[in-house]
Amino acid sequence: MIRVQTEDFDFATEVARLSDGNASVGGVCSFVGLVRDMAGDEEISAMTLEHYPGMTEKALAGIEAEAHARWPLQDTLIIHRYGKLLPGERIVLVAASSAHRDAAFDACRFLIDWLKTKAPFWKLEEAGGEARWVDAKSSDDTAAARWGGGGGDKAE
Amino acid sequence: MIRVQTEDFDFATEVARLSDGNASVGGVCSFVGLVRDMAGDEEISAMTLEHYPGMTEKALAGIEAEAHARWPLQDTLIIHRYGKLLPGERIVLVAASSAHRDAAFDACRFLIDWLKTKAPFWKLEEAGGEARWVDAKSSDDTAAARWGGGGGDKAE
Amino acid sequence: MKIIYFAWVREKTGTAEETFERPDGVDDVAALIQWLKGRGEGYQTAFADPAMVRVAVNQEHVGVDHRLADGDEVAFFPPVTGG
Amino acid sequence: MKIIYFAWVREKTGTAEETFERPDGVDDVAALIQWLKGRGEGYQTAFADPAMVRVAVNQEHVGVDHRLADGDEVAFFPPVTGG
Repeated sequence: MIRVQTEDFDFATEVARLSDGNASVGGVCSFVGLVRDMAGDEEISAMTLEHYPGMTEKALAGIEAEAHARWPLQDTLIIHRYGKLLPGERIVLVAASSAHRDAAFDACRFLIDWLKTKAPFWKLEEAGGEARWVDAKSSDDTAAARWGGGGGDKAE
Repeated sequence: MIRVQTEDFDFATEVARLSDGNASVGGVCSFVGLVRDMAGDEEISAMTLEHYPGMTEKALAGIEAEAHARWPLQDTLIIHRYGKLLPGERIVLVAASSAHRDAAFDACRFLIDWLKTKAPFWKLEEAGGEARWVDAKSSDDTAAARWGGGGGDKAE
Repeated sequence: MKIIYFAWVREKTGTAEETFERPDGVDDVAALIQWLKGRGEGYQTAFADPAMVRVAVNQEHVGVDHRLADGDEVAFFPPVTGG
Repeated sequence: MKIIYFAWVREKTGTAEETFERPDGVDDVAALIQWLKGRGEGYQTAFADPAMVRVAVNQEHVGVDHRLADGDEVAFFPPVTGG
Protein backbone atom coordinates (compact mmCIF):
# COMPACT_ATOMS: atom_id res chain seq x y z
CA MET A 1 0.00 0.00 0.00
CA ILE A 2 1.18 3.53 -0.74
CA ARG A 3 -0.10 6.86 0.52
CA VAL A 4 0.97 10.43 -0.20
CA GLN A 5 -0.55 12.90 2.21
CA THR A 6 -0.07 16.14 4.16
CA GLU A 7 -1.43 14.81 7.47
CA ASP A 8 0.52 12.75 9.99
CA PHE A 9 -0.13 9.04 10.34
CA ASP A 10 -0.66 6.68 13.27
CA PHE A 11 2.53 4.64 13.34
CA ALA A 12 1.23 1.65 15.33
CA THR A 13 -2.00 1.31 13.34
CA GLU A 14 -0.17 1.48 10.03
CA VAL A 15 2.54 -1.01 10.96
CA ALA A 16 0.05 -3.39 12.63
CA ARG A 17 -1.78 -3.72 9.29
CA LEU A 18 1.21 -5.58 7.88
CA SER A 19 0.68 -8.52 10.22
CA ASP A 20 -2.84 -8.28 11.68
CA GLY A 21 -4.83 -11.43 11.00
CA ASN A 22 -1.91 -13.01 9.18
CA ALA A 23 -0.02 -15.38 11.46
CA SER A 24 2.27 -16.46 8.63
CA VAL A 25 4.16 -13.19 9.23
CA GLY A 26 7.30 -13.83 11.28
CA GLY A 27 8.70 -10.30 11.26
CA VAL A 28 7.88 -6.71 10.41
CA CYS A 29 10.67 -4.22 9.73
CA SER A 30 9.81 -0.53 9.62
CA PHE A 31 11.63 2.74 9.19
CA VAL A 32 10.42 6.23 10.07
CA GLY A 33 12.23 9.29 8.72
CA LEU A 34 11.94 12.50 10.73
CA VAL A 35 12.70 16.18 10.19
CA ARG A 36 15.96 16.94 11.99
CA ASP A 37 16.53 20.24 13.78
CA MET A 38 20.02 20.73 12.37
CA ALA A 39 21.56 20.74 8.91
CA GLY A 40 25.32 20.75 9.39
CA ASP A 41 25.75 23.33 12.16
CA GLU A 42 22.69 25.35 11.26
CA GLU A 43 19.37 25.22 13.05
CA ILE A 44 16.39 24.27 10.89
CA SER A 45 13.07 25.98 11.66
CA ALA A 46 10.92 24.17 9.08
CA MET A 47 10.99 21.86 6.09
CA THR A 48 8.57 22.02 3.16
CA LEU A 49 8.19 19.03 0.89
CA GLU A 50 7.06 19.55 -2.70
CA HIS A 51 6.16 16.61 -4.92
CA TYR A 52 4.90 15.76 -8.39
CA PRO A 53 1.31 14.57 -7.98
CA GLY A 54 0.62 11.61 -10.22
CA MET A 55 4.22 10.71 -10.86
CA THR A 56 4.85 10.33 -7.11
CA GLU A 57 2.17 7.66 -6.75
CA LYS A 58 3.41 5.89 -9.90
CA ALA A 59 7.01 5.93 -8.67
CA LEU A 60 6.12 4.63 -5.20
CA ALA A 61 3.87 1.90 -6.62
CA GLY A 62 6.73 0.88 -8.91
CA ILE A 63 9.18 0.71 -6.01
CA GLU A 64 6.73 -1.36 -3.98
CA ALA A 65 6.16 -3.75 -6.91
CA GLU A 66 9.91 -4.14 -7.34
CA ALA A 67 10.28 -5.07 -3.66
CA HIS A 68 7.61 -7.77 -4.02
CA ALA A 69 9.37 -9.09 -7.13
CA ARG A 70 12.68 -9.35 -5.25
CA TRP A 71 11.66 -10.78 -1.87
CA PRO A 72 8.98 -13.15 -0.54
CA LEU A 73 6.94 -10.52 1.30
CA GLN A 74 3.55 -10.65 2.95
CA ASP A 75 2.98 -6.93 2.70
CA THR A 76 4.65 -3.56 2.25
CA LEU A 77 3.74 0.01 3.09
CA ILE A 78 5.00 3.41 2.00
CA ILE A 79 3.53 6.59 3.48
CA HIS A 80 5.15 9.89 2.49
CA ARG A 81 4.02 13.31 3.65
CA TYR A 82 4.34 16.61 1.80
CA GLY A 83 3.77 20.25 2.71
CA LYS A 84 5.29 22.11 5.64
CA LEU A 85 6.76 20.07 8.50
CA LEU A 86 8.55 21.05 11.71
CA PRO A 87 11.63 19.47 13.30
CA GLY A 88 10.70 16.22 15.02
CA GLU A 89 7.77 15.57 12.67
CA ARG A 90 7.54 12.36 10.67
CA ILE A 91 8.21 12.61 6.93
CA VAL A 92 8.05 9.04 5.76
CA LEU A 93 7.22 5.51 6.89
CA VAL A 94 8.28 2.40 5.02
CA ALA A 95 7.64 -1.13 6.25
CA ALA A 96 7.78 -4.71 5.05
CA SER A 97 6.49 -7.96 6.54
CA SER A 98 7.65 -11.46 5.71
CA ALA A 99 7.86 -14.97 7.12
CA HIS A 100 11.58 -14.36 7.74
CA ARG A 101 13.46 -11.36 9.02
CA ASP A 102 16.11 -11.13 6.31
CA ALA A 103 13.50 -10.44 3.62
CA ALA A 104 11.72 -7.93 5.85
CA PHE A 105 14.95 -6.02 6.60
CA ASP A 106 16.25 -6.06 3.03
CA ALA A 107 12.93 -5.01 1.51
CA CYS A 108 12.40 -2.21 4.04
CA ARG A 109 15.83 -0.75 3.37
CA PHE A 110 15.35 -1.17 -0.37
CA LEU A 111 12.08 0.79 -0.19
CA ILE A 112 13.66 3.79 1.50
CA ASP A 113 16.86 3.66 -0.60
CA TRP A 114 15.00 3.61 -3.90
CA LEU A 115 12.45 6.15 -2.70
CA LYS A 116 15.27 8.57 -1.90
CA THR A 117 16.58 8.54 -5.48
CA LYS A 118 13.46 7.77 -7.54
CA ALA A 119 10.38 9.35 -5.96
CA PRO A 120 9.81 12.97 -7.06
CA PHE A 121 9.99 14.82 -3.75
CA TRP A 122 12.02 17.95 -3.04
CA LYS A 123 12.87 19.45 0.33
CA LEU A 124 12.93 23.18 1.00
CA GLU A 125 14.73 23.90 4.25
CA GLU A 126 14.19 27.05 6.35
CA ALA A 127 17.16 28.17 8.42
CA GLY A 128 18.09 31.59 9.77
CA GLY A 129 15.11 33.20 8.03
CA GLU A 130 16.15 31.89 4.62
CA ALA A 131 14.70 29.06 2.54
CA ARG A 132 16.90 26.87 0.38
CA TRP A 133 16.44 23.70 -1.61
CA VAL A 134 18.23 20.73 -0.12
CA ASP A 135 20.93 19.23 -2.35
CA ALA A 136 20.74 15.58 -3.29
CA LYS A 137 23.33 13.45 -1.50
CA SER A 138 25.74 11.23 -3.38
CA SER A 139 25.49 8.80 -0.43
CA ASP A 140 21.85 8.27 -1.43
CA ASP A 141 22.92 7.35 -4.97
CA THR A 142 25.43 4.92 -3.51
CA ALA A 143 22.79 3.42 -1.22
CA ALA A 144 20.34 2.97 -4.10
CA ALA A 145 23.02 1.56 -6.39
CA ARG A 146 23.78 -1.33 -4.03
CA TRP A 147 20.41 -2.82 -4.99
CA GLY A 148 21.22 -2.67 -8.72
CA GLY A 149 18.59 -2.34 -11.41
CA GLY A 150 18.01 1.32 -12.12
CA GLY A 151 19.85 4.61 -11.79
CA GLY A 152 17.44 6.64 -9.70
CA ASP A 153 16.25 9.89 -11.22
CA LYS A 154 19.14 9.98 -13.67
CA ALA A 155 18.59 8.64 -17.17
CA GLU A 156 18.14 4.88 -17.15
CA MET B 1 16.89 0.27 27.16
CA ILE B 2 16.18 -3.42 27.63
CA ARG B 3 13.14 -5.18 29.05
CA VAL B 4 12.36 -8.87 29.59
CA GLN B 5 8.71 -9.47 30.39
CA THR B 6 5.74 -11.79 29.99
CA GLU B 7 3.24 -9.08 29.05
CA ASP B 8 2.78 -7.56 25.58
CA PHE B 9 4.05 -4.06 24.84
CA ASP B 10 2.64 -1.00 23.14
CA PHE B 11 4.58 -0.84 19.88
CA ALA B 12 3.97 2.85 19.06
CA THR B 13 4.73 4.09 22.57
CA GLU B 14 7.92 2.07 22.78
CA VAL B 15 9.25 3.13 19.37
CA ALA B 16 8.23 6.77 19.87
CA ARG B 17 10.52 6.91 22.92
CA LEU B 18 13.53 6.61 20.62
CA SER B 19 12.87 9.99 19.02
CA ASP B 20 10.44 11.91 21.26
CA GLY B 21 11.86 15.25 22.28
CA ASN B 22 15.04 14.61 20.34
CA ALA B 23 14.92 16.35 16.95
CA SER B 24 18.48 15.30 16.16
CA VAL B 25 17.03 11.88 15.29
CA GLY B 26 16.66 11.50 11.53
CA GLY B 27 15.43 7.94 11.44
CA VAL B 28 14.15 5.10 13.58
CA CYS B 29 14.40 1.51 12.40
CA SER B 30 12.44 -1.16 14.24
CA PHE B 31 11.79 -4.85 13.94
CA VAL B 32 9.02 -6.90 15.53
CA GLY B 33 9.25 -10.70 15.63
CA LEU B 34 5.96 -12.61 15.85
CA VAL B 35 4.88 -16.18 16.59
CA ARG B 36 4.07 -17.83 13.26
CA ASP B 37 1.22 -20.30 12.90
CA MET B 38 3.25 -22.82 10.90
CA ALA B 39 6.58 -24.60 11.37
CA GLY B 40 7.38 -26.29 8.08
CA ASP B 41 4.02 -27.78 7.09
CA GLU B 42 2.79 -28.24 10.66
CA GLU B 43 0.34 -26.02 12.44
CA ILE B 44 1.60 -24.45 15.66
CA SER B 45 -0.90 -24.02 18.49
CA ALA B 46 1.38 -22.24 20.97
CA MET B 47 4.95 -21.26 21.73
CA THR B 48 6.49 -21.08 25.19
CA LEU B 49 9.66 -19.10 25.74
CA GLU B 50 11.98 -20.05 28.58
CA HIS B 51 14.93 -17.85 29.53
CA TYR B 52 17.77 -17.54 32.03
CA PRO B 53 16.84 -14.71 34.40
CA GLY B 54 19.85 -12.61 35.20
CA MET B 55 21.96 -13.78 32.30
CA THR B 56 19.28 -12.67 29.81
CA GLU B 57 19.41 -9.08 31.01
CA LYS B 58 23.23 -9.14 31.03
CA ALA B 59 23.38 -10.55 27.51
CA LEU B 60 20.87 -8.03 26.13
CA ALA B 61 22.62 -5.12 27.84
CA GLY B 62 25.90 -6.33 26.34
CA ILE B 63 24.41 -6.52 22.84
CA GLU B 64 22.96 -3.04 23.23
CA ALA B 65 26.31 -1.65 24.43
CA GLU B 66 28.06 -3.27 21.47
CA ALA B 67 25.62 -1.58 19.05
CA HIS B 68 26.35 1.82 20.61
CA ALA B 69 30.09 1.15 20.33
CA ARG B 70 29.76 0.33 16.62
CA TRP B 71 27.34 3.01 15.35
CA PRO B 72 26.52 6.64 16.18
CA LEU B 73 23.11 5.99 17.74
CA GLN B 74 20.74 8.22 19.65
CA ASP B 75 18.98 5.35 21.34
CA THR B 76 18.25 1.63 21.20
CA LEU B 77 15.56 -0.62 22.58
CA ILE B 78 15.22 -4.37 23.11
CA ILE B 79 12.01 -5.85 24.53
CA HIS B 80 11.76 -9.63 24.69
CA ARG B 81 8.82 -11.58 26.04
CA TYR B 82 8.85 -15.00 27.69
CA GLY B 83 6.16 -17.45 28.80
CA LYS B 84 3.37 -18.85 26.66
CA LEU B 85 2.48 -17.04 23.43
CA LEU B 86 -0.03 -17.77 20.68
CA PRO B 87 0.41 -17.47 16.89
CA GLY B 88 0.28 -13.82 15.82
CA GLU B 89 1.57 -12.58 19.19
CA ARG B 90 4.68 -10.41 19.42
CA ILE B 91 7.82 -12.05 20.80
CA VAL B 92 10.43 -9.36 20.43
CA LEU B 93 10.93 -5.71 19.50
CA VAL B 94 14.30 -4.21 18.63
CA ALA B 95 14.79 -0.62 17.50
CA ALA B 96 17.54 1.93 16.92
CA SER B 97 17.46 5.66 16.27
CA SER B 98 20.19 7.75 14.68
CA ALA B 99 20.79 10.95 12.78
CA HIS B 100 21.16 8.85 9.62
CA ARG B 101 19.28 5.84 8.34
CA ASP B 102 22.24 3.58 7.57
CA ALA B 103 23.28 3.47 11.24
CA ALA B 104 19.67 2.91 12.34
CA PHE B 105 19.17 0.00 9.90
CA ASP B 106 22.53 -1.64 10.59
CA ALA B 107 22.21 -1.37 14.36
CA CYS B 108 18.62 -2.67 14.38
CA ARG B 109 19.58 -5.72 12.34
CA PHE B 110 22.68 -6.27 14.46
CA LEU B 111 20.55 -6.25 17.62
CA ILE B 112 18.23 -8.99 16.40
CA ASP B 113 21.03 -11.04 14.78
CA TRP B 114 23.15 -11.09 17.92
CA LEU B 115 20.13 -11.59 20.17
CA LYS B 116 19.21 -14.72 18.20
CA THR B 117 22.57 -16.38 18.88
CA LYS B 118 23.63 -14.85 22.23
CA ALA B 119 20.61 -14.19 24.43
CA PRO B 120 19.58 -17.23 26.54
CA PHE B 121 16.04 -17.86 25.31
CA TRP B 122 14.61 -21.23 24.25
CA LYS B 123 11.42 -21.88 22.32
CA LEU B 124 9.10 -24.78 23.07
CA GLU B 125 6.66 -25.28 20.20
CA GLU B 126 3.27 -27.01 20.54
CA ALA B 127 1.99 -28.76 17.43
CA GLY B 128 -0.44 -31.65 17.04
CA GLY B 129 -0.75 -32.07 20.79
CA GLU B 130 3.01 -32.45 21.26
CA ALA B 131 5.58 -30.04 22.63
CA ARG B 132 9.12 -29.93 21.24
CA TRP B 133 12.11 -27.68 21.67
CA VAL B 134 12.89 -25.64 18.57
CA ASP B 135 16.30 -26.38 17.03
CA ALA B 136 18.74 -23.53 16.55
CA LYS B 137 19.12 -22.50 12.91
CA SER B 138 22.50 -22.40 11.21
CA SER B 139 21.18 -19.41 9.23
CA ASP B 140 21.08 -17.50 12.52
CA ASP B 141 24.76 -18.30 13.13
CA THR B 142 25.54 -17.07 9.63
CA ALA B 143 23.55 -13.88 10.18
CA ALA B 144 25.32 -13.18 13.47
CA ALA B 145 28.73 -14.00 11.99
CA ARG B 146 28.45 -11.27 9.35
CA TRP B 147 28.86 -8.70 12.13
CA GLY B 148 32.08 -10.32 13.38
CA GLY B 149 33.27 -10.13 16.97
CA GLY B 150 31.92 -13.11 18.86
CA GLY B 151 30.64 -16.58 18.13
CA GLY B 152 27.20 -16.50 19.70
CA ASP B 153 26.52 -19.01 22.45
CA LYS B 154 29.40 -21.22 21.33
CA ALA B 155 32.73 -20.92 23.10
CA GLU B 156 34.39 -17.60 22.30
CA MET C 1 2.75 19.34 -25.00
CA LYS C 2 2.59 20.12 -21.28
CA ILE C 3 5.75 21.23 -19.47
CA ILE C 4 5.95 21.21 -15.67
CA TYR C 5 8.72 22.60 -13.46
CA PHE C 6 9.47 21.73 -9.85
CA ALA C 7 11.51 23.11 -6.93
CA TRP C 8 14.31 25.49 -7.94
CA VAL C 9 13.79 24.78 -11.65
CA ARG C 10 10.27 26.23 -11.24
CA GLU C 11 11.63 29.21 -9.29
CA LYS C 12 14.26 29.97 -11.92
CA THR C 13 11.98 29.63 -14.95
CA GLY C 14 9.30 31.52 -13.05
CA THR C 15 6.80 29.02 -14.42
CA ALA C 16 5.05 26.09 -12.73
CA GLU C 17 3.36 24.69 -15.81
CA GLU C 18 2.80 25.65 -19.43
CA THR C 19 1.18 24.06 -22.47
CA PHE C 20 2.09 24.57 -26.13
CA GLU C 21 2.34 22.78 -29.46
CA ARG C 22 5.57 20.89 -29.92
CA PRO C 23 7.81 23.28 -31.93
CA ASP C 24 9.26 22.12 -35.27
CA GLY C 25 12.50 20.21 -34.84
CA VAL C 26 12.02 19.61 -31.13
CA ASP C 27 12.26 15.85 -31.41
CA ASP C 28 13.93 14.94 -28.14
CA VAL C 29 14.44 16.28 -24.61
CA ALA C 30 17.83 17.85 -25.47
CA ALA C 31 16.25 19.83 -28.31
CA LEU C 32 13.40 20.92 -26.01
CA ILE C 33 15.87 22.20 -23.42
CA GLN C 34 17.72 24.11 -26.16
CA TRP C 35 14.45 25.60 -27.38
CA LEU C 36 13.36 26.55 -23.84
CA LYS C 37 16.65 28.34 -23.23
CA GLY C 38 15.69 30.69 -26.07
CA ARG C 39 12.63 31.79 -24.12
CA GLY C 40 14.41 34.10 -21.69
CA GLU C 41 16.98 34.58 -18.97
CA GLY C 42 15.08 32.59 -16.33
CA TYR C 43 15.12 29.51 -18.54
CA GLN C 44 18.79 30.04 -19.37
CA THR C 45 19.63 30.12 -15.67
CA ALA C 46 17.48 27.07 -14.94
CA PHE C 47 19.17 25.01 -17.63
CA ALA C 48 22.64 26.55 -17.29
CA ASP C 49 24.04 23.26 -15.91
CA PRO C 50 22.11 20.49 -17.64
CA ALA C 51 23.70 17.91 -15.31
CA MET C 52 21.71 19.46 -12.45
CA VAL C 53 18.32 19.04 -14.10
CA ARG C 54 16.38 15.76 -14.22
CA VAL C 55 13.62 14.99 -16.72
CA ALA C 56 10.49 12.88 -16.65
CA VAL C 57 8.32 12.28 -19.72
CA ASN C 58 4.80 11.07 -19.02
CA GLN C 59 5.85 10.64 -15.38
CA GLU C 60 8.78 8.30 -16.06
CA HIS C 61 12.43 9.25 -15.53
CA VAL C 62 14.18 9.60 -18.92
CA GLY C 63 17.47 10.81 -20.37
CA VAL C 64 17.94 13.85 -22.61
CA ASP C 65 18.00 11.62 -25.70
CA HIS C 66 14.40 10.54 -25.04
CA ARG C 67 12.22 11.13 -28.16
CA LEU C 68 9.25 13.44 -27.71
CA ALA C 69 5.75 12.99 -29.12
CA ASP C 70 2.90 15.48 -29.42
CA GLY C 71 0.90 15.56 -26.18
CA ASP C 72 3.77 14.42 -23.95
CA GLU C 73 3.89 15.63 -20.37
CA VAL C 74 7.48 16.73 -19.76
CA ALA C 75 8.70 17.62 -16.25
CA PHE C 76 11.99 19.27 -15.29
CA PHE C 77 13.26 19.17 -11.70
CA PRO C 78 16.37 18.95 -9.51
CA PRO C 79 17.66 15.58 -8.28
CA VAL C 80 15.04 14.28 -5.86
CA THR C 81 15.50 14.72 -2.10
CA GLY C 82 12.54 12.99 -0.44
CA GLY C 83 12.48 10.36 2.26
CA MET D 1 28.86 -24.36 43.13
CA LYS D 2 25.42 -23.81 41.64
CA ILE D 3 24.44 -25.74 38.51
CA ILE D 4 21.41 -24.68 36.43
CA TYR D 5 19.85 -26.52 33.50
CA PHE D 6 17.55 -25.12 30.83
CA ALA D 7 15.16 -26.39 28.15
CA TRP D 8 15.74 -30.01 27.09
CA VAL D 9 18.94 -30.25 29.13
CA ARG D 10 16.77 -29.62 32.21
CA GLU D 11 14.19 -32.17 31.05
CA LYS D 12 16.83 -34.82 30.44
CA THR D 13 18.72 -34.35 33.71
CA GLY D 14 15.40 -34.04 35.50
CA THR D 15 16.93 -31.17 37.47
CA ALA D 16 16.36 -27.43 37.20
CA GLU D 17 19.01 -26.36 39.67
CA GLU D 18 21.34 -27.95 42.21
CA THR D 19 24.06 -26.74 44.57
CA PHE D 20 27.08 -28.68 45.81
CA GLU D 21 30.74 -28.31 46.72
CA ARG D 22 33.08 -28.42 43.75
CA PRO D 23 34.30 -32.06 43.66
CA ASP D 24 38.02 -32.79 43.80
CA GLY D 25 39.66 -32.65 40.38
CA VAL D 26 36.74 -30.82 38.75
CA ASP D 27 38.86 -27.91 37.54
CA ASP D 28 37.16 -27.03 34.29
CA VAL D 29 33.82 -27.36 32.52
CA ALA D 30 34.85 -30.52 30.66
CA ALA D 31 35.71 -32.23 33.96
CA LEU D 32 32.40 -31.08 35.45
CA ILE D 33 30.46 -32.59 32.53
CA GLN D 34 32.38 -35.86 32.98
CA TRP D 35 31.59 -35.84 36.70
CA LEU D 36 27.89 -35.08 36.10
CA LYS D 37 27.59 -37.97 33.63
CA GLY D 38 28.48 -40.25 36.53
CA ARG D 39 25.38 -39.14 38.39
CA GLY D 40 22.86 -41.16 36.41
CA GLU D 41 21.24 -42.01 33.13
CA GLY D 42 19.41 -38.70 32.76
CA TYR D 43 22.70 -36.82 32.91
CA GLN D 44 24.32 -39.27 30.49
CA THR D 45 21.52 -38.64 27.98
CA ALA D 46 21.70 -34.87 28.44
CA PHE D 47 25.45 -34.79 27.81
CA ALA D 48 25.54 -37.64 25.25
CA ASP D 49 26.45 -35.19 22.44
CA PRO D 50 28.57 -32.48 24.06
CA ALA D 51 28.43 -30.44 20.82
CA MET D 52 24.71 -29.90 21.48
CA VAL D 53 25.16 -28.41 24.94
CA ARG D 54 26.20 -24.83 25.59
CA VAL D 55 27.70 -23.56 28.84
CA ALA D 56 27.68 -20.30 30.74
CA VAL D 57 29.77 -19.65 33.82
CA ASN D 58 28.64 -16.77 36.00
CA GLN D 59 26.22 -15.86 33.21
CA GLU D 60 28.83 -15.53 30.45
CA HIS D 61 29.12 -17.91 27.50
CA VAL D 62 32.27 -20.05 27.86
CA GLY D 63 33.94 -23.06 26.29
CA VAL D 64 34.46 -26.47 27.93
CA ASP D 65 38.07 -25.56 28.74
CA HIS D 66 36.90 -22.74 31.03
CA ARG D 67 38.46 -23.08 34.52
CA LEU D 68 36.04 -23.39 37.42
CA ALA D 69 36.27 -21.76 40.83
CA ASP D 70 34.40 -22.51 44.05
CA GLY D 71 31.07 -20.70 44.09
CA ASP D 72 30.73 -20.47 40.32
CA GLU D 73 27.26 -20.47 38.80
CA VAL D 74 27.38 -22.92 35.89
CA ALA D 75 24.50 -23.22 33.42
CA PHE D 76 23.98 -25.89 30.76
CA PHE D 77 21.51 -25.37 27.91
CA PRO D 78 20.83 -26.05 24.21
CA PRO D 79 21.84 -23.54 21.52
CA VAL D 80 19.66 -20.48 22.07
CA THR D 81 16.52 -19.96 19.96
CA GLY D 82 15.03 -16.62 21.04
CA GLY D 83 14.07 -13.60 18.94
